[in-house]
Amino acid sequence: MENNISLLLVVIPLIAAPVVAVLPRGRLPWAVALLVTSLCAVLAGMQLWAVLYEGVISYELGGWAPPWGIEYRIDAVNAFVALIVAAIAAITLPYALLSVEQEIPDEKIPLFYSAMLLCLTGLLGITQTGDIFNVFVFLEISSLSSYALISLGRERQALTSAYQYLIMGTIGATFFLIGVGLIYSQTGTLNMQDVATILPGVTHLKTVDTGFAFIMIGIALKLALFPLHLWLPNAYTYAPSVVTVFLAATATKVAVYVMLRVLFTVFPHGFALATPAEELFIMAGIASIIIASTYAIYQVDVKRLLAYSSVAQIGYMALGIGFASATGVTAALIHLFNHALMKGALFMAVGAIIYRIGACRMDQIHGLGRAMPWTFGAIVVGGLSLIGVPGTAGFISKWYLVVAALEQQAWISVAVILFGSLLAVVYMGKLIEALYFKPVTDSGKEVAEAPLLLLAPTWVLVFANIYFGLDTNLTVGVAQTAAATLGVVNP
Amino acid sequence: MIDIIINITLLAFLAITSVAIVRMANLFAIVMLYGIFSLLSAGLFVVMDAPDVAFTEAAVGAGISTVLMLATLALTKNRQKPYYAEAPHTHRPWLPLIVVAITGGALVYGTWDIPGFGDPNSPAQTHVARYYIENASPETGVPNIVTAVLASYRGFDTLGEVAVVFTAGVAVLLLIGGRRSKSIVNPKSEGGQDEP
Amino acid sequence: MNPNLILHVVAKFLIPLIIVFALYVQFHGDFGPGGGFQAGVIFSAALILYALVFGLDAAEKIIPPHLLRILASLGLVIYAGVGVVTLLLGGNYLDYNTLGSTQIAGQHLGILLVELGVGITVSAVMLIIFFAFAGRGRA
Amino acid sequence: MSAEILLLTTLLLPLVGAAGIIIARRIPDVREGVTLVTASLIAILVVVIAARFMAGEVFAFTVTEPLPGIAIAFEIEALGMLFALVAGLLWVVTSIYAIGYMRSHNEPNQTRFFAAFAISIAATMGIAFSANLFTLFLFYELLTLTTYPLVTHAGTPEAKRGGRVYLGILLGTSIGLFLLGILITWSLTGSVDFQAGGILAGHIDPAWAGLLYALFLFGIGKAAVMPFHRWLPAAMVAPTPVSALLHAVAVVKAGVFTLLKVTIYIFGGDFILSNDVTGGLIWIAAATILIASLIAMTKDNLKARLAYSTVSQLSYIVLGAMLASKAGLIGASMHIAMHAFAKITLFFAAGAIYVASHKKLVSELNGLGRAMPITFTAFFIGTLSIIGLPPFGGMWSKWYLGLGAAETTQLLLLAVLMISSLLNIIYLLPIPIRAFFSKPESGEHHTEIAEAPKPILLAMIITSTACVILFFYPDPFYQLASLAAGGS
Amino acid sequence: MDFFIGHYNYWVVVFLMMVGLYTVISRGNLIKKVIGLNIFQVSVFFLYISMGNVEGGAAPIIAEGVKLYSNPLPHVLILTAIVVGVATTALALALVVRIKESYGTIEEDEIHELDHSL
Repeated sequence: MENNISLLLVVIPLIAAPVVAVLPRGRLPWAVALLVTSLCAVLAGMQLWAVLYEGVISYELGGWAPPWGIEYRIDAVNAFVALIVAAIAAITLPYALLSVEQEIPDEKIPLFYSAMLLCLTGLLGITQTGDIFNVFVFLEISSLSSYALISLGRERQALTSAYQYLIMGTIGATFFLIGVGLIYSQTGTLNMQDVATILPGVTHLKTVDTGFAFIMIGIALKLALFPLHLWLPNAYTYAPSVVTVFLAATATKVAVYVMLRVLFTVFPHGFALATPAEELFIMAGIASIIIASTYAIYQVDVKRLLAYSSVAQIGYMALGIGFASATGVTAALIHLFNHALMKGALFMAVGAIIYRIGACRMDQIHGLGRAMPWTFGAIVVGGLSLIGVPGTAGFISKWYLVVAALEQQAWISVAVILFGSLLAVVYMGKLIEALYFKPVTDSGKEVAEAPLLLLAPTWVLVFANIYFGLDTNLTVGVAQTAAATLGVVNP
Repeated sequence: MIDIIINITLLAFLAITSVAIVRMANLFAIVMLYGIFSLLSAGLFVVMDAPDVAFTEAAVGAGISTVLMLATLALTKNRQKPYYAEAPHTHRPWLPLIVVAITGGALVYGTWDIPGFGDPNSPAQTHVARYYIENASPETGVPNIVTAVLASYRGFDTLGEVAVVFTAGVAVLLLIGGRRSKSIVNPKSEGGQDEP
Repeated sequence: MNPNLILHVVAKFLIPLIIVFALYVQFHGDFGPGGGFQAGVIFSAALILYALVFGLDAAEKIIPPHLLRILASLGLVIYAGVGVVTLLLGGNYLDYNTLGSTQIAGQHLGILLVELGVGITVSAVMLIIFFAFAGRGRA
Repeated sequence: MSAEILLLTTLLLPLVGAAGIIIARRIPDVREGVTLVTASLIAILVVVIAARFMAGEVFAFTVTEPLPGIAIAFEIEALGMLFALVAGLLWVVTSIYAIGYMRSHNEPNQTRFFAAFAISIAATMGIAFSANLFTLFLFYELLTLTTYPLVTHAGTPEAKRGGRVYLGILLGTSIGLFLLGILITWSLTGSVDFQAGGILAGHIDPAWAGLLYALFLFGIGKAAVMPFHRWLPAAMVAPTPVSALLHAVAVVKAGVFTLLKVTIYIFGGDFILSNDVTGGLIWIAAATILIASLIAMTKDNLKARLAYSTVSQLSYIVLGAMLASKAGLIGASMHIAMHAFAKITLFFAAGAIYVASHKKLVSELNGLGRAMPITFTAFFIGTLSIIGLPPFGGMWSKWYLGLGAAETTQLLLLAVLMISSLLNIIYLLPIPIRAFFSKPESGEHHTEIAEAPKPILLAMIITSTACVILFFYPDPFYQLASLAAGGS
Repeated sequence: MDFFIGHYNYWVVVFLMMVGLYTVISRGNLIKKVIGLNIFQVSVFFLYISMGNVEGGAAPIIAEGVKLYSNPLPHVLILTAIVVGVATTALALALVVRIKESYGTIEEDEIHELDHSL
């Protein structure tokens, strides 16, 4: 029975989504969604616990043994990611109530929450499954719902951004599909474990190399890995606040997970090392850290600024993956977790400002820090964490990244990581200066602090940023176990 | 041999249709051609012994998709003539050509040592597939193996598929459900610092 | 006389046939090509034809939008629900063997039910989408 | 009270004070009251701790260990004690001074000012008591961030510009170089704890040790070694009390203090001496001493001149640290204290002049001495102590520094010290002399100018007398210094 | 010759894919992009079905006296993929309609001139 945890984690939101869709207007849909997401968070926690103390969970859907049937296979890695996704969802929903009531016309609210749940279903489905085609199906669930959610932003650019994302996302998914097909043509199976056992015999084939390349590019598109990131800034900027918070903190993380899974579980170890993939990751990482951070400095819209910073942060994870060492992957996983915390907090805070003044451009928020001290505080702490100041979660992941780089004598990467932090200082400094040290605008005079329902979730994440900067047993511990599960070793 | 010839013919038609679609500017004609494209593909699927897929492609590609595209055309046509003309594209798109060339090259490279077309002993046929062919019917009592695999062995995929359909429904309702709302927030022009 | 008369007659004659065919495809999927998905599309085609001939409002009188929403959800719930039932019967998720006395019977029933769920959701969603597009034009 | 409690109270009390200040923001008197009480409590605490520390008690406390081998932990040793003592004692005086200054100026945002001030003191204490590089780095950054609003206090464009330079250089160097140094240290030794005799010996190839030391030397931007000194003059846009305590004492001394800690407890004096780690780098410090003094001479703005004098004086300490000989280290450590008392006096005086006469330029001071005798006497004393003449405390530190240079037979360095002392005379002594003896410009009379408000005078008197006392009774600082240097 | 017989249709399929992909990324008309996307996806379906094809095999429906069946698994996968495809298409077209309503055009360049969000 207790294996059912892993299953229910996906099925509960899946069943809840259609139910919510037909609920009457009002706050009932929100309540149901809140209930479901909290339940998922608890289940995800239990699942991680079970995995850590009882080992890998395997669940045969339809009772058919793999590879004939689809298998759910959960080890430390996906249990960890699933927990991140579910937890963020659970924290986002209390925040959602007011923000959504303000930004979404109320006849659409039930459908909105239904879409949120579908997105959650998709993301969790991706993390749980051990079948590579099943990944594609749930990837599409999450993608379609997120296109719809993004398009609900109140400015018309939301529509074009959603369209742009849809085109690039679908191309990515199709690339992934092609890759899977090519792999299937040489292995005859879709179960990840099964593929992993068969592949070593056929790695010499051109088909396998190509399949690998296509899968990687496909995921990189969803991951918004430089230079395939063009959709991300628009999408995050124009989406409704809640959607931005949720996607920024979860979607790309899941993509990173799929990448790790394919690199280290599906394909035999050393396969990637034989290809230029590692080098490409490091190059893309370096490029995105420097270029995206520089873009962030010149942004006028705060959400856009944070979006570019997200691209940069993805670069850090790419670096970690690129090192292909235990420390590197550990660092990537830690940053996965910490970045979800900091970006969640920051986007929530920005959402709070938008809730009050309806927009968030640099010239509109002068001096708001005084009017909204708690929101401002959240931005400051989140910013420090983003910069990687000691005592915040951000420091821990940066630390491990640099250590991983030092291990490999990758001095350029070391320099880039530290330089990236400096760029972060600049753009967060710009934001904080505008919020606090610029004279208050007349409109800013009568702005009130955001309501508690928005502040509480924000500060939960803010405290998480500090807590996980001081006590790293959970993050580092799990991440190291996960890296070990993936079988990466320090060269 | 005969089916190879049919096969080649269909592929040739498909290629021609697709090129025509790219080159034409009249969207109405393009949509019609796309319908034809889908029908041809359905035919190709039949030739390749995939009746279920053919059936679905005919119903969806030639049916639903085409209808939706026509509906969209009706909703988005320009006031002045020509109604459905695509705007002439000014710049010669080199970048797409390069991207496409590389991707295509990679795929040809990748299919170089793929098992020959119709090879009954390729890994694809021998591993999981063989199990299905031998045991699906006995285990499920369903003669149509595709249905058996679809609904039972990989039933969870299909559940996901239904979820995708449902998502599409939700999405469309969110986007264009109900009457058109005249109130469109006028654009803020802060998007100014985009990547060139 | 009404120029559309022929069209109307033909439609009145055709639509039932299409629906019957849809049902055939729905329940014959185990033996021949076809299944819930194709059936759903065909079924929706019937109503789309009706809407095209007799007008959107008439069609919406037959199947009001909110009903479509419920149906769309219902299909998905049926499918997922079958899985839950199998769970409660002590099997794995979607393990149809638990549904019947024998494995064959169980599989049969299970496949029938999920195909039904697929059919309902697909037809409902297709209609939702069509009505949404058509309705947009009308506004 | 048990050792831990004492230690933590010293660290947390200023924060409590800051909270109190914010709560009492509506009633200025209460607010300033809170400031004073907290400050004096801190002063008492550090003295008590110092006494018990000298008596051999051990103060150590570990908060948490986020990363293996890297804890947030505190432990008091001689050098930190010395630094804490200086900062703690001078905060009281400065608060007295600040109240007088801010009020007679009726500056805006005084609450923010006093609160940030208190937090910076907490950060300073954290730096002084930290038991490893990580904790130290944490508070080092905290200090940078909390002093930023103080620097930009005026809110004018130039204040913001100054603030950017300040933040840019300090964060840039610390994240870019200092942190890197810490990381390398950790990856070499697996630890960043301060240990007598250093932890690097045996873990690093001496050839590279110099490079690592350079990372620290430049990474610790607060030590204002050229070319990373620009932030200090830039920070002079801050109100004078800030310049006085933070940019003559807390912040800058935090820099050189960190460098000393790294030298003594990470590298270890013997290791440096035996492998001549700092052989080349030491000339950078020497150059800074001279160049900064030369620039100081060209500055007509009083605070700017004092700032560059600080830059040069800091490099005395850096130089002493890099000599790494016993005498050198003692001299460096003592100079932290001696220079602090002298330089804060000078800043107090500068502030007093500004409050009383709104004059900023040296060239305007002619004849002002008669109008403000106390101020200029204090300034005079400070000057002499900086130059290092008896009977003032400044003499001792310079003496030991010279001894260190001689000890290591670096006669050229000895010469540098001599020359710079001469330069000190040239750029500082004229100021009081002008004030007392030269005639004011024609037509201008200082009749309307009187001494600055009482609190300001009081503060000046205290610090300047301290300069004298420290000549006859340098014991506490000397003992702490030699204890610290004892390691080598 | 065998090699050609064995591979020609993969190559044609690749060609079709590239035509589709090219349409998506080179054309500025939003509807045409969607059509290109569909062509791209349908061609990928061909790739799968070709893999599943077996020389002289029958449709995978158990019948008397049939020995050789073509591979059912790709069929199943592609059935799912087709559904996903149509779902995406519907969503994309809905977006196009809304874009037309708020921008008055469905040409990328003109939208870009209206605001720089695409």
